[in-house]
Amino acid sequence: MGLEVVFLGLLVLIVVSALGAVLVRGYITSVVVLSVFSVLTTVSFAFMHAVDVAMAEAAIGAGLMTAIFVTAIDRIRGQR
Amino acid sequence: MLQQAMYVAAAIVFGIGLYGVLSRRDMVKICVSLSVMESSLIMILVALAYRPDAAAPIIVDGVATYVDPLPHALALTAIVIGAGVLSVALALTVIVHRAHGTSNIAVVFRRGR
Amino acid sequence: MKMGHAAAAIIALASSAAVLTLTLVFAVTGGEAPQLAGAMTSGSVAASGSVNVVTTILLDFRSLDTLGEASVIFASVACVGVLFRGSRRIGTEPGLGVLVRRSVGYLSALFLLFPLYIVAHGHLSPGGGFQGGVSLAVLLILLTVAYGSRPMATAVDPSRLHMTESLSALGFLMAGFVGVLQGTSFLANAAAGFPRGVPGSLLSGGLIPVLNAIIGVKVASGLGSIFFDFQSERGE
Amino acid sequence: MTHILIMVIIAPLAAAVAGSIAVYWSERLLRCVVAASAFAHAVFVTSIIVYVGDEGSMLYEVGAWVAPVGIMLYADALSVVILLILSAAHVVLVLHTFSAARASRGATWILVELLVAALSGIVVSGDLFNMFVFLELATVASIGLVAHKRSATGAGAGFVYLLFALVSGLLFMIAVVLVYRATGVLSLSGIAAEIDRAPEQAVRVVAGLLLGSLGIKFGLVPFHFWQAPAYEAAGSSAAALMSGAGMKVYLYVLIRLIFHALRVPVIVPRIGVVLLALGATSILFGHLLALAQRDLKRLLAFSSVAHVGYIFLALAAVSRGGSIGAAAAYGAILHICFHALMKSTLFYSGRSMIVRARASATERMRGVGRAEPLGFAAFMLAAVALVGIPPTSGFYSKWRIALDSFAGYGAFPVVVIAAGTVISMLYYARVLHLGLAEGERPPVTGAERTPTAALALVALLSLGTFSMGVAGPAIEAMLTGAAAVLADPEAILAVTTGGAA
Repeated sequence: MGLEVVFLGLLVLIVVSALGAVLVRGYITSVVVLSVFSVLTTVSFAFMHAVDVAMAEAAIGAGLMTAIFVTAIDRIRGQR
Repeated sequence: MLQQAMYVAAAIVFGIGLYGVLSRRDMVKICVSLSVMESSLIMILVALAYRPDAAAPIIVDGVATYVDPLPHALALTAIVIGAGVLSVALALTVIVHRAHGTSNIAVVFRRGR
Repeated sequence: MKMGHAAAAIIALASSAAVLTLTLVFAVTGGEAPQLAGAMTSGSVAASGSVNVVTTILLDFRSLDTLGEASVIFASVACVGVLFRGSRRIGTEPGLGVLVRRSVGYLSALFLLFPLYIVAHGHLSPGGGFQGGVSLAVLLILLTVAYGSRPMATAVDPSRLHMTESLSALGFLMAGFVGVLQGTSFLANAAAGFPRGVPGSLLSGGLIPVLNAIIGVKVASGLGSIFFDFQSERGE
Repeated sequence: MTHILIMVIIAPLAAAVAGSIAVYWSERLLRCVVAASAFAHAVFVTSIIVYVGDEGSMLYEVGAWVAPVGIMLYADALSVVILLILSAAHVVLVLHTFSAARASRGATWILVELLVAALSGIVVSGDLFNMFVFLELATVASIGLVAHKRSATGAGAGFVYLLFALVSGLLFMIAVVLVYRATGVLSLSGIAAEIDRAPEQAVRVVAGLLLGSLGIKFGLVPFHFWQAPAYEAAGSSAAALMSGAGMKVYLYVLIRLIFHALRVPVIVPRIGVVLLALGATSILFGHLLALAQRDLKRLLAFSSVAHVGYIFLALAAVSRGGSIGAAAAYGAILHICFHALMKSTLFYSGRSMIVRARASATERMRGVGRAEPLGFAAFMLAAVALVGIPPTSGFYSKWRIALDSFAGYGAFPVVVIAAGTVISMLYYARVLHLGLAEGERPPVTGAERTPTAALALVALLSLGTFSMGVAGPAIEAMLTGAAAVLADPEAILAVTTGGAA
């Protein structure tokens, strides 16, 4: 039972971080919240026994895409 | 129970992402929203595969029931495809910003006309 | 695509509700668990000798999907390359302090082991070519951040990265043709005579570890070169 | 076992990979690879046509796995027609670009080959999710082609296109999830066999999602924003490939999934009215929007939307089944083939006019008919065929569609077709008027003239739009076969286990 409560709390955090990523002002903040969202979904995938998916989401969502987002934002900033 | 909760969360996340795509004007923010929307689909796929009291789909002696591995494979494929498409979207954003001096999509629409 | 926030919120709410009802309703009325899942799970070891069912699906049962997915990455690399063509210049990002560089340098050996392990054990434990390849790309990014873009660009020539990706894509196609030459099918595994090995051991799974290795190299070089393209984009 | 079916995907894919290596040495080597790929693709498609002509259908097990577990490739008389269109478009694109002799940038060829591989994959794939993967590949390749000029509008158009394509992909993916949940399989034949057990509501929702997803790809009316800027930004040859062949492949997906895999017309007969409404709005709005355009390529883009509408009208009649459906299927196939030919001709001949006028705005076309008579004549011939003036192929297929939809749905679709024809006559008449008007001739330098070889190809194409009207019996047999498959709701069900290893 305890584990289920943890999982529900995790889902709530996922929703909140998704909302944050979309609504927050500022590029970098938004991307950081997005990567937090990604990490949280990774944990939820592991909960659901989707280990392969969790691994891919961790590497791509939290790692690679964050780096590409940040670089792209850096390029946009650099033009100003 | 866990499965239903995951569906609910996925649907809400989908709605949030769609709201972002529809209401944001900044192309970077639209990319973030698209990424959120894609994640919601992965969540649905993972929830779809879930069976209570089943193990992860790696064959071990003495375990009889496993979660459905096929949606996991589909989810993996979708994640990788999503990453590829999203990086193209970001590249376009950089180019548009260089051409127009802004990443506001409304400008792109107006100039395109 | 531009609309008022209220309208956007209403549409988003409606479609969110729609997705919810769809998934929940079909979860209830969709009937018993699909038999296909059972067939795939119980058939995995017999089919290829791989213990990880998801890997078996990706690289044996539905390997054409994986070829398509690898092609999408290839297309993205080509797209980003086309978009940033002519405006690439090696950056002047300075990198981080000596202490960070040293520690990242020492740690990178450790970080290198992790992707290699994931790729090599793709048929045994969670992970595989894609996950390992992406981790490898992330390692490259980490080194770039620590050492600055100029030393990295000399160490990892972007055009050589492109070439590596193309060659590994060719490797994937050639591995597929073994099945054709053996008289069965494109991308055939056990049917083309690849040994299944002892399930659970490192040397098992026939073609699967080979494909995992190829995909690992391909994804790492492909995504890595996308990152370097972004990194060195400097305008006209 | 023959490996032709998989080779149709592998050949252009390998060409893209080999091309990306060859480009390091020389542009010429890359061109050789592309030419070899176009030739090989044509040879493979021809041998599929011959095989299917003899045997009726063709199956291939990728990785030696049979359908529900593995992915099977499948081709029948209908797929063969689409493959022929695709291969022809590929060959024409290669020939035209080579003869037009403008230095083409290497990477663009790689994207073209990837697009051809993706479209071939969509056509021969017998698996729902595999189709999705190839659809995404086609999307990424198309975006590269739209944005490759890196003009200010190009990147913006590419982003808007990508936005719509991503939404389209998401809708398709949701449909895949629902189908898997409802039937437990992903292969098209398996879905066709299991779909009866699924709740009717599920079929309705999935059909709606697929119509939405593909409607975005066609640029049907509520989703028409992306298409005109995309075609405006893309090169004319890329636009010809995307509109001439790509659009037909997406129509094929619609037919395969809605009519054959999900068998929607049998389970939800009301789909006919939906298709009719979508078709009618597309015809009217597409033509009206085309009339409002002041740019040649945008005009052609919206005209494509209208012509998807005609095909939708025919499909609406097909969904009625019986003899009406069988007759309407022939009209649909005819229009798919003729439109592919006519639209490609318009884009290629339009290119020669654009090159001469140094702009694609219609206002700048003043006097272009005198400066570039051959290209202009070819454009006008194809336009006449597309409008549907009697001796042309366009008249023949439109007439068939009008008759069949009258049989199915009364006078309403006929009125819509007539109105659409009048509007389209108006906008082509304006181009004709401007082209023949007295205008100061723009100074011509060598680079701005389209080479004679390319013009000859365009002329050949436009003559084709006429001669197709009195088509030879060989192609007639092929089209009848395709129409028979299209009208048969159990087309895929019948071949479920055939050819299993």
